[in-house]
Amino acid sequence: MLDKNGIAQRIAQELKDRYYVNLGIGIPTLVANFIPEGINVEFQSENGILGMGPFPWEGEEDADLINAGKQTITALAGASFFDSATSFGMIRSQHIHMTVLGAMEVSQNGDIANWKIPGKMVKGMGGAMDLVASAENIIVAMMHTNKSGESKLLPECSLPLTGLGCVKKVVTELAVMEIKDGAFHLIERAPGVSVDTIKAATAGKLIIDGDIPEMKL
Amino acid sequence: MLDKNGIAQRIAQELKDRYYVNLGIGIPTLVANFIPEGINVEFQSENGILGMGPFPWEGEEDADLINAGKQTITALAGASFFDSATSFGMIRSQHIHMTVLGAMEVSQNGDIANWKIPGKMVKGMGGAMDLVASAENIIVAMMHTNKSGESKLLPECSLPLTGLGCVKKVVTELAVMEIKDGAFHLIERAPGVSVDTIKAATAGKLIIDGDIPEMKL
Amino acid sequence: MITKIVANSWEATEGITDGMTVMFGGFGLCGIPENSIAAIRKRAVKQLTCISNNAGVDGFGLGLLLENKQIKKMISSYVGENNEFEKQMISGELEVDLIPQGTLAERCRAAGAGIPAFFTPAGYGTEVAEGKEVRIFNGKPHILELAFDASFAFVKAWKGDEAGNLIFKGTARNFNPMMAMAGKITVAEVEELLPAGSLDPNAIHVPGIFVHRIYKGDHFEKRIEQRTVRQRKTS
Amino acid sequence: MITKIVANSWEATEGITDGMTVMFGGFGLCGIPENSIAAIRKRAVKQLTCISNNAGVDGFGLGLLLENKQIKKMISSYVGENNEFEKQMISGELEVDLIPQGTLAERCRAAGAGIPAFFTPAGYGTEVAEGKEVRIFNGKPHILELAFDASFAFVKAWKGDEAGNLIFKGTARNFNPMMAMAGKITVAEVEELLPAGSLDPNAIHVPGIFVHRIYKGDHFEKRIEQRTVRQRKTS
Repeated sequence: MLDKNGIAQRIAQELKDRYYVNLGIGIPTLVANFIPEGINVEFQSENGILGMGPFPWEGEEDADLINAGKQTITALAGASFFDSATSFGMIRSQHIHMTVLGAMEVSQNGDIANWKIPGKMVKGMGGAMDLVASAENIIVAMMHTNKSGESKLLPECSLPLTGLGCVKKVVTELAVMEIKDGAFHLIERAPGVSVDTIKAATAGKLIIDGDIPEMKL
Repeated sequence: MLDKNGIAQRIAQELKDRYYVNLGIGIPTLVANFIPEGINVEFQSENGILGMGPFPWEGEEDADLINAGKQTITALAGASFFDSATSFGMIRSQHIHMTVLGAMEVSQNGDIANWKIPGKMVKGMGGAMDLVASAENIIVAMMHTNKSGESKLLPECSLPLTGLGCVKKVVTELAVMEIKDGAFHLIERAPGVSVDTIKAATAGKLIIDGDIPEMKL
Repeated sequence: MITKIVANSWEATEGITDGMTVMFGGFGLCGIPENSIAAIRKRAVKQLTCISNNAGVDGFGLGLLLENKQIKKMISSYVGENNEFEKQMISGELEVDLIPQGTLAERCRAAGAGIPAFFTPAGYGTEVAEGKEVRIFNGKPHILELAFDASFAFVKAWKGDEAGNLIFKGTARNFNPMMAMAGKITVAEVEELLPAGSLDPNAIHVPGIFVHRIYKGDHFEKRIEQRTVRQRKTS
Repeated sequence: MITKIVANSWEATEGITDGMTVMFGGFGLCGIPENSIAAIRKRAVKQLTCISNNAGVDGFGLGLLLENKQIKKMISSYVGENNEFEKQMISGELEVDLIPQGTLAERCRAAGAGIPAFFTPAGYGTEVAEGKEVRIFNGKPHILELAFDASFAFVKAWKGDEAGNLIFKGTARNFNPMMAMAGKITVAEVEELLPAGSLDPNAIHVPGIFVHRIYKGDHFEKRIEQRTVRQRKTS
């Protein structure tokens, strides 16, 4: 079973050289810590920066330099700043190669729900709807089940949707699954996790084709 | 009767303090030479400059600094450069207070034709269609009649239109006319020009209401 | 040249009245028009519809107008981190229209560009699309969204000149340029206000034509919402 | 960082093939991608559909591709001052699609911004509107226009860096930024090519993500179309 860093590390293996990447808040942000060697990627934050670097050294924080999670950040050499219209322009026009975000629910046809729980305080979708409607390569980083132990990988989402049929891969503490043809295809198990455990935790249609390898981190 | 400079000088009287102005090619360009005293205006050229200044001194021409007529120009203090999308953005969103352009024909309801003569080489509309579709205050600078002596102020345009019902005023070598309620309203005569001369040269409906004053230049 | 300088935030907010729709630049607390917000609070205008990506936090940013009960409706993409907001929303005092961030940005941009409507893929298949026209382009469904219409836009820039030209710093740019272009009256507060000719005309983010009033802000607190740092190793 | 540098104009134009739709930045002869045009002429690809505000002049700019019979169709707003163009257009060899300049700019911008279609007032009631959807917004008729789709965009910038970031000078900016954003493959030639970190990240006009190949142009003639000057008074 993976911890949050493990999930991030596994997702980092999906990075390819010369990718522009948008990382959501939470586990996705951690992906930046595990860029494989020899791979050059650039991180975009939708509030208006390309070439986002690590957090600043203590005392060097700049209120005018934050990421979409409102955290203070730095800019790397070759970075650029731009306005929000340009930022979502590059997102909608599919210049971003990979988007990683969290989710409350994912359905077997790739629908995602991650912005609203009816009856609870609703904080808003931020940039998530634009991202999932636009990106070709959307990876969800989340726990396999919610706090009540219920599967978050469902036949259909029960919560209000963020986007339709857009999620390509899900990485959880238990497994890596690809979404295609209306089903979750199990492609890797987390270290020490059995196929049966994954099966039990997945409410949606799960395809298990042959031996499922354990992931290598 | 006015010459081209006279037409430009009369149009310059339409400038008001704090106007942003777009001047077309030809006579309209000359308007910039007659800004009334005490009036501050800024000139926009749709290829991407606000705060356009006069032609450069000989030897100081810059190939990267031209107006929409492709003439070398200068930029005044407070000028800005921008791309064509932003430029037409400010035109369409009616940030330009006055647009002066030439025409082949103007109709009594304010239609304008100035880009195409069927059967002849067609050079294109450039930015004229965007300008006339957007600006609130469009003034046409032109000769009252064409080279064959035919009126260019018509009941209806015979040439392909550039825009519909958009021209507010026409200034020719003979007169100043306001367009409203489907007619040309004669408001001023050029020095030494009789109302009858203007009548004879105007094919469209011309309203002559009371004594028509001679313009003051 | 046409000068846009006004004396201060009070003069800059002249004309704002109850019930208006107004835009506020900024993302989180980054690049928000602090001084104009303070003046609007002082003016005590009510029933405002505010277009702003966020709604501030308790005691800062638009939170100051919320706690003073000046806002009738928020049009935003994300409104977390604000107890007063939550209270007023749950009690029904405050209307909230949540829209995707990119759509928010593009609807501002459209207003400033004279584009009354455009198609975007964002929100298709979600409740955001309810009641909106759907059309397929390149095999993909899109929804029709409309330009905003705002009486005032309040923005904050780093540097400005007397002609109203603006330059932003870092990610404090965010929504400010499009809102500056969209406002019927655009008010810019700047950290540095310079004479015309001081700014490189190639480097201007918002040409002065879009800015109606400009002033140097008295004070910029520039509060940081999430101070995240790397610790220096002590040897 | 992702580097975008290619060796020269030949390498930069690799992959352009007969029948493609390609964009060229520039207004008149100002800010045109001279070096890429020369390389495309050398590659002798045919039947190109070219999106460019103008079509160059005889012997320069896109005039070089016209006289080499490489262009099937021009999509432009203004095409005067070109005898070869006129000859080919009248003979029917060359197709021409004339569209309003602001619409041309916005259709490029839309492509780069992932907006498949938008409404504009320009051209309503003229032959430009024929066959297009008309809709009233704010009491005013608008027509629906579509984003362009271009396999390549060739642009020219003043300064660029290895990450592909671009800065333009004066009115040589014009259509270049939107076309850079719109091209499936965007090729930028620059007068100065600098290491990453050399350009102020606040002053960048086109972020490197939009630029796929960048190179320093061998030679920029920068021809002036209308040299207009004030004479110095000699005393």
